Amino acid sequence: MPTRTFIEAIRATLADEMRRDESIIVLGEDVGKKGGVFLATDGLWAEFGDDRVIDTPLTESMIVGASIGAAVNGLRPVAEIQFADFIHPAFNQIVSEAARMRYRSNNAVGLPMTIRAPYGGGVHGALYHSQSVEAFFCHVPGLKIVIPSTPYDARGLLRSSIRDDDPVLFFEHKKMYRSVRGEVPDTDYVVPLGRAAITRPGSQVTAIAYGLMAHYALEAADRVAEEGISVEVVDLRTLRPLDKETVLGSVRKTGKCLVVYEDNRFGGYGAEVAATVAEEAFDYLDGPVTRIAGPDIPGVPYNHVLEDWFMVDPAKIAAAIRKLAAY
Amino acid sequence: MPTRTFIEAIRATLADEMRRDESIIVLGEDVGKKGGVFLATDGLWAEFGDDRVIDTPLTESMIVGASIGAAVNGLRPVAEIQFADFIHPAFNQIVSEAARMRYRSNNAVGLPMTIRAPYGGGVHGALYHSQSVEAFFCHVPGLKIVIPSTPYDARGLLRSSIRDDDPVLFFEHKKMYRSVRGEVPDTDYVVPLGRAAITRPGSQVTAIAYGLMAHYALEAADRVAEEGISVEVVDLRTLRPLDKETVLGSVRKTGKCLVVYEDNRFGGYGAEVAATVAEEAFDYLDGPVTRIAGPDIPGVPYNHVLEDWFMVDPAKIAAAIRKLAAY
Amino acid sequence: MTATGHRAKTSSQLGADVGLDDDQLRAMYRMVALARAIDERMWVLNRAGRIPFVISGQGHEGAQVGVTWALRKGHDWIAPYYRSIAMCMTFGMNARDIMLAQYARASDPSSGGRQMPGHYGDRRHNLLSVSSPVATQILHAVGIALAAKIRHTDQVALAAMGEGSSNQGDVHEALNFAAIHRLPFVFLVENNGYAISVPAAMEISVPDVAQRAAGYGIPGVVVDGSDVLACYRAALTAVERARAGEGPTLIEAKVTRLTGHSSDDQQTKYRTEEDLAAGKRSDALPHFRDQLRAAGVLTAEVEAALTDEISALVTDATDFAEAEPDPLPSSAMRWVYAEDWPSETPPPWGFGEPGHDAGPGGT
Amino acid sequence: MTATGHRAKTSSQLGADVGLDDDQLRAMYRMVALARAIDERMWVLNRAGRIPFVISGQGHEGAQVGVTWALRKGHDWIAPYYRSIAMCMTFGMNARDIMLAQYARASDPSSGGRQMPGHYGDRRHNLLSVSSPVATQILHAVGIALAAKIRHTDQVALAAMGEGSSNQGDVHEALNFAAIHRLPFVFLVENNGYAISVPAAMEISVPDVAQRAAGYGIPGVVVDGSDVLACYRAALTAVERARAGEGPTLIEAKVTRLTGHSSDDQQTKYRTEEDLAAGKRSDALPHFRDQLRAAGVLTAEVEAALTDEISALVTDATDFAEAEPDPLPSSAMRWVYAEDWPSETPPPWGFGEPGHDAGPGGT
Ligand SMILES: Cc1ncc(C[n+]2csc(CCOP(=O)(O)OP(=O)(O)O)c2C)c(N)n1
Ligand SMILES: Cc1ncc(C[n+]2csc(CCOP(=O)(O)OP(=O)(O)O)c2C)c(N)n1
Ligand SMILES: [Mg+2]
Ligand SMILES: [Mg+2]
Repeated sequence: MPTRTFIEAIRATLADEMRRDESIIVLGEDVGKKGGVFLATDGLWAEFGDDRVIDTPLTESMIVGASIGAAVNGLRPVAEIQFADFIHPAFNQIVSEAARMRYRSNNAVGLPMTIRAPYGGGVHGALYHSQSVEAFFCHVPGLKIVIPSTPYDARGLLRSSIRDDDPVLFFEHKKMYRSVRGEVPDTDYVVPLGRAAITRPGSQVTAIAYGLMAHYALEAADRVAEEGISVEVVDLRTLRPLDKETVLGSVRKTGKCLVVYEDNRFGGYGAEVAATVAEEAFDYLDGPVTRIAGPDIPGVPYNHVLEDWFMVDPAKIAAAIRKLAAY
Repeated sequence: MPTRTFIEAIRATLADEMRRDESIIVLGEDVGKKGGVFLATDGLWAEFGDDRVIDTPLTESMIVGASIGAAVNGLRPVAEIQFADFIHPAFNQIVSEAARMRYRSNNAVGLPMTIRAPYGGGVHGALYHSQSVEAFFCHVPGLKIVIPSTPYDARGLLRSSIRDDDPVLFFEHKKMYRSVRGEVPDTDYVVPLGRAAITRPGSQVTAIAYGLMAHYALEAADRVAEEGISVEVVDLRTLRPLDKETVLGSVRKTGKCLVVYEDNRFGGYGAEVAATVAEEAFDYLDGPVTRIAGPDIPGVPYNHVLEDWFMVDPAKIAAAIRKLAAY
Repeated sequence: MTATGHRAKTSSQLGADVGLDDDQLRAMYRMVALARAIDERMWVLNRAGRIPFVISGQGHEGAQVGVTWALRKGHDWIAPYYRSIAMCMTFGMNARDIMLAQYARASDPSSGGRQMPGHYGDRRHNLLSVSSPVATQILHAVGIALAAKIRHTDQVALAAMGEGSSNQGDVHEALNFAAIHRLPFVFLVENNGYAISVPAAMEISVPDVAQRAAGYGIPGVVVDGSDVLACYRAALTAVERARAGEGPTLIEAKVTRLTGHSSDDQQTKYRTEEDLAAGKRSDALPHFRDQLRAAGVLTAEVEAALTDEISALVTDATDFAEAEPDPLPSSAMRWVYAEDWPSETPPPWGFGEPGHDAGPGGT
Repeated sequence: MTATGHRAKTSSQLGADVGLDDDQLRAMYRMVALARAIDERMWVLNRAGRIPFVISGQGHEGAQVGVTWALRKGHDWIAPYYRSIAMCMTFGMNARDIMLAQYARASDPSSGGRQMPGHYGDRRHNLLSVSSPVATQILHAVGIALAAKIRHTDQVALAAMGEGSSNQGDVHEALNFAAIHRLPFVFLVENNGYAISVPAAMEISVPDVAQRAAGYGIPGVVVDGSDVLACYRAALTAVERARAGEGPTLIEAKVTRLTGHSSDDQQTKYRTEEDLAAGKRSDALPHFRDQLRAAGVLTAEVEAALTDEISALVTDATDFAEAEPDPLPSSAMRWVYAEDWPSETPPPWGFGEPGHDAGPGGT
């Protein structure tokens, strides 16, 4: 089976899907000739031309708003927001419009559209090129939120997202683009939305994570395994709809739950996971549902000393696991 | 002591503060001659004139962005967003700009500004005139979020917000404007930011709420009191910074915690409160930290049958309390 | 109601000048008058406590009917706004559809009773669902036009809004993009001089919104909204341009708001008597009627028949909507997504009697 | 460096034409050359692996120095953008300040090492902190101008950005508001023909951004960004208008981007050889030098001294910034708010050695 980097899996899947379904268009800033600032769309413009790969003006609200309209009128847009940090100008279009069109029209109009955006820190991106923005959107009924962590899942989930009949936000951790590599079959497989994966079975502590943190959680599990702590790692993959069954099943088994996320801790997505587990698995808990997350400051600082301090990493996760295991 | 409605308390406080400090300006849509669509600013334009009470164009990003600039250059703007639902076009200015100015400038520039907005359902406002938006902003370090529930607190907290040197979002439940009345001294008292209030002492269950739900929680507590269930009600008042001390103190005493909020349940603000309690009061819990919140649909529906179904109310809270008490 | 290419059956000079036969002129008039009659009934129902909220198109109907007449029903697309009653009716919604929205009944085609009145939309007629945050719809219409261009469907998309809303950032982004790609798009601004209470001079920096068109390299035209046929002509030119691949046009119709902003607004607080009187004088309905009378297109007979028909339609629509059932709570969690997700669970109070008190220990 | 009202000491005809003496012309030239030299050093440091990221003002310096020269230092306000090195230096930041930002040191006056290089700002000089989301700063400058008007401070506020950014919705909202209230505001668009890789024809629907001004009822002027004194003159007119209460002006300076968008960009992928060569030909630095030489304002002697001075300044700034300490982790939680809040607690890993592994059972 061929191995691919995370970004190669995304690029290849975009191309495959565009070949399969000519109603798919790609639009965003610099997605054409340049192929995107991370090259996720490299080659698409050459293959599919101006009509299907559109270099838009520097206007995010327009990118999302026009995608909504295009989805209404027979296309299946895959929009790129250059950095997740720059999705905020489109917040109104996403939250007020995309998320509510089906509901407010009583199912008359659905919006098959995908918004891709690179997110995350650890890349010297500072306050505005490092953000995790999933918490804002996971709160909004009507949106589906996907954050894959492996090239295999990236391909299978991107396919599902593009083929889905509702708006999907698909966030890609930019630090993983070239640093993560894995096996990716050339087949037409999909990974269904709404299903978490147990990426490492274990018995004493459940670690729930997604994106880059799903890797770090595995690394942390490795470290503490040597010390005799058995960790089950759940990679959520889809954040909304949340796969409660897998999450609760794991915690009911281990009795301990650590929720890991890179975003600011307060009110982050992990708060919902923790609250759900604390409420619905209460009788099984042998220790507090614990969160390990980014500090509550307004963005990842640029200076490497501060950035290292900010980022949740395997060592920090391992420390939290040890503490919880010893509870 | 004079009694006032909720909105009278706000109006009087705006006027008092503007008299006290001439650097305060009020700006927003229809805040001038009309006095605001709810009349929260009625009379201000007549008293303070065009320069200090500005009817802006219908552009929320501008309202917030210009307030940021005005705050940089010596004013203390109090902006009104006509409905919290329409704050989303200003999301980028609030989240990327207002929240981060002090941090990113390493304390060179702070932003003394307040953004007021009516929020909440139960008023036949439907999807776009009923929203609770606090979850989005409570997640953002650098912002302070205030939601008062009594005329007394509205006055004292609005004073503190206006006088604060950081951006404060001040949300007012529109159903309370005229339906809630209370004693409001004419004195220059303040209610400090960051402090919750125990509005009803109790011993068996802690109910944590804010805004309209703080009233409904009290009503529910009354109902179940007759059945012998003693509920302690915590009115958060400031959502960020959260008064963890009061919250945890109460739950450690009662051993049971119900978090009540009107917003959609999934990823709402109450998730953070629940997660915090579940983690930091774990050893004291005699039952699961439970949430009672709005259903996960993209907005409060207009039809009264659906709206009634949507809204958390005293009966629904009481039912949740009973269940938790019996745990 | 196709705008072009038909032969006039009997045509007055008035109709001939714009390429419409007299039946069409009468049909246009009927639409203006019908929209007005329904609108007036809404206010009556509101005052009678039957419906809690009204937002109105009175004073805008002439421009809406004139402009919409230039589009192809069932083919082109419209992204309307809350004053677009006449536009939506011209494009296919009927009196019952409008009244069902006022009553928010389960069978309301706009939203099944989920949205406030005024938030029309009808997929069957290519009318996009209206939301409340103003101006967002311009980008949807531009996206529809983009798809039309890419898919070679020969469709035109139109978005309508007020002059106050046209100051929103989305409008800038939309016109820029539509102009770059010469999209088949028409932007209608219904300028009634107020954004709720804020007069135009305080909300927009130029006298005519149409002046902004030049900044995007597209035509901008001002048209008298009390002149229905002038509106039709301006729209026809814009639609033909759009269909020919020559790109978007901005049409600004100067209209008047005859009512308060909504049933929650008291406009005498911020508008003078004179201003209100001037507004009345530029109402398209009597203008159009006089014009058609003078041209012999409307006779006393025709008018009487129309009045009867309209009054019957409005009453039928009201009675029908009154009698229709409300949506069931159990429907409220449908259509968050195309499919239901097990993890998006109903609240603990289920779908029983709303506001129930489950009694001690129950949920 | 006050723009008006001074007496020229020795004035060439060139300077006299714009009301500047030769010392000032030399000072302007020095600024253009100094900004360029620092900018070039940044790239050297980047290639040498000393600093991970560079975003550059090369090709924009002439317009920035010319325009900024018309403002009152320490009194007026500027909301700059990431290419505004020359502007920030003209307004008061020095070579060390710029280099500290590249190295993100604790003493970096822009952000204490928190922001990426290019995100300048300096409260001491009325330079507002730059953020990354483009165009937001226009509203901040407009708000500053609003406060200036209300407080009668006689200040002018200027915002700068690229032509691509000028398509953002915030720009529309800002110009509309500033024009309505005739605020003392100047909007500088530095049009270099690209938004990263997207050429102007694909990102803006008109050839000149200045065309958009008319849509707001304000003057829009196009100025050749390689002509420093023309930029100065255009800005002087705009600033005088603004200070006189006549409202905002849009100035579009046609400039050239001599480098890739940033150190992460390879511009040869989307720009032709010819295009790049044409860009070089419209670089203000050699134009201005030739102009000043021809006018006798720059002599070989003066130039040599300048070259030495600049080279020393750049080296000093680099050495200084290299040697400065990084911020401490314990500083990272400061200034989220004006005061520290007990509930905004540090993470469990505290402020110790970053990336530490606390060992079994520890935190
Ligand atoms: C984004 C947003 N902000 C505020 C409102 C509240 N609001 C509804 S209509 C309106 C005025 C609209 O004026 P205009 O665009 O001129 O249209 P008109 O009602 O005059 O036809 C306002 C402020 C809104 N619906 N959306
Ligand atoms: C809101 C937002 N979207 C996207 C970006 C990424 N980005 C940074 S600069 C840039 C291009 C800016 O072009 P222009 O405004 O012409 O300025 P120039 O760099 O050419 O001077 C883009 C797309 C951003 N910083 N902010
Ligand atoms: Mg209007
Ligand atoms: Mg540019």
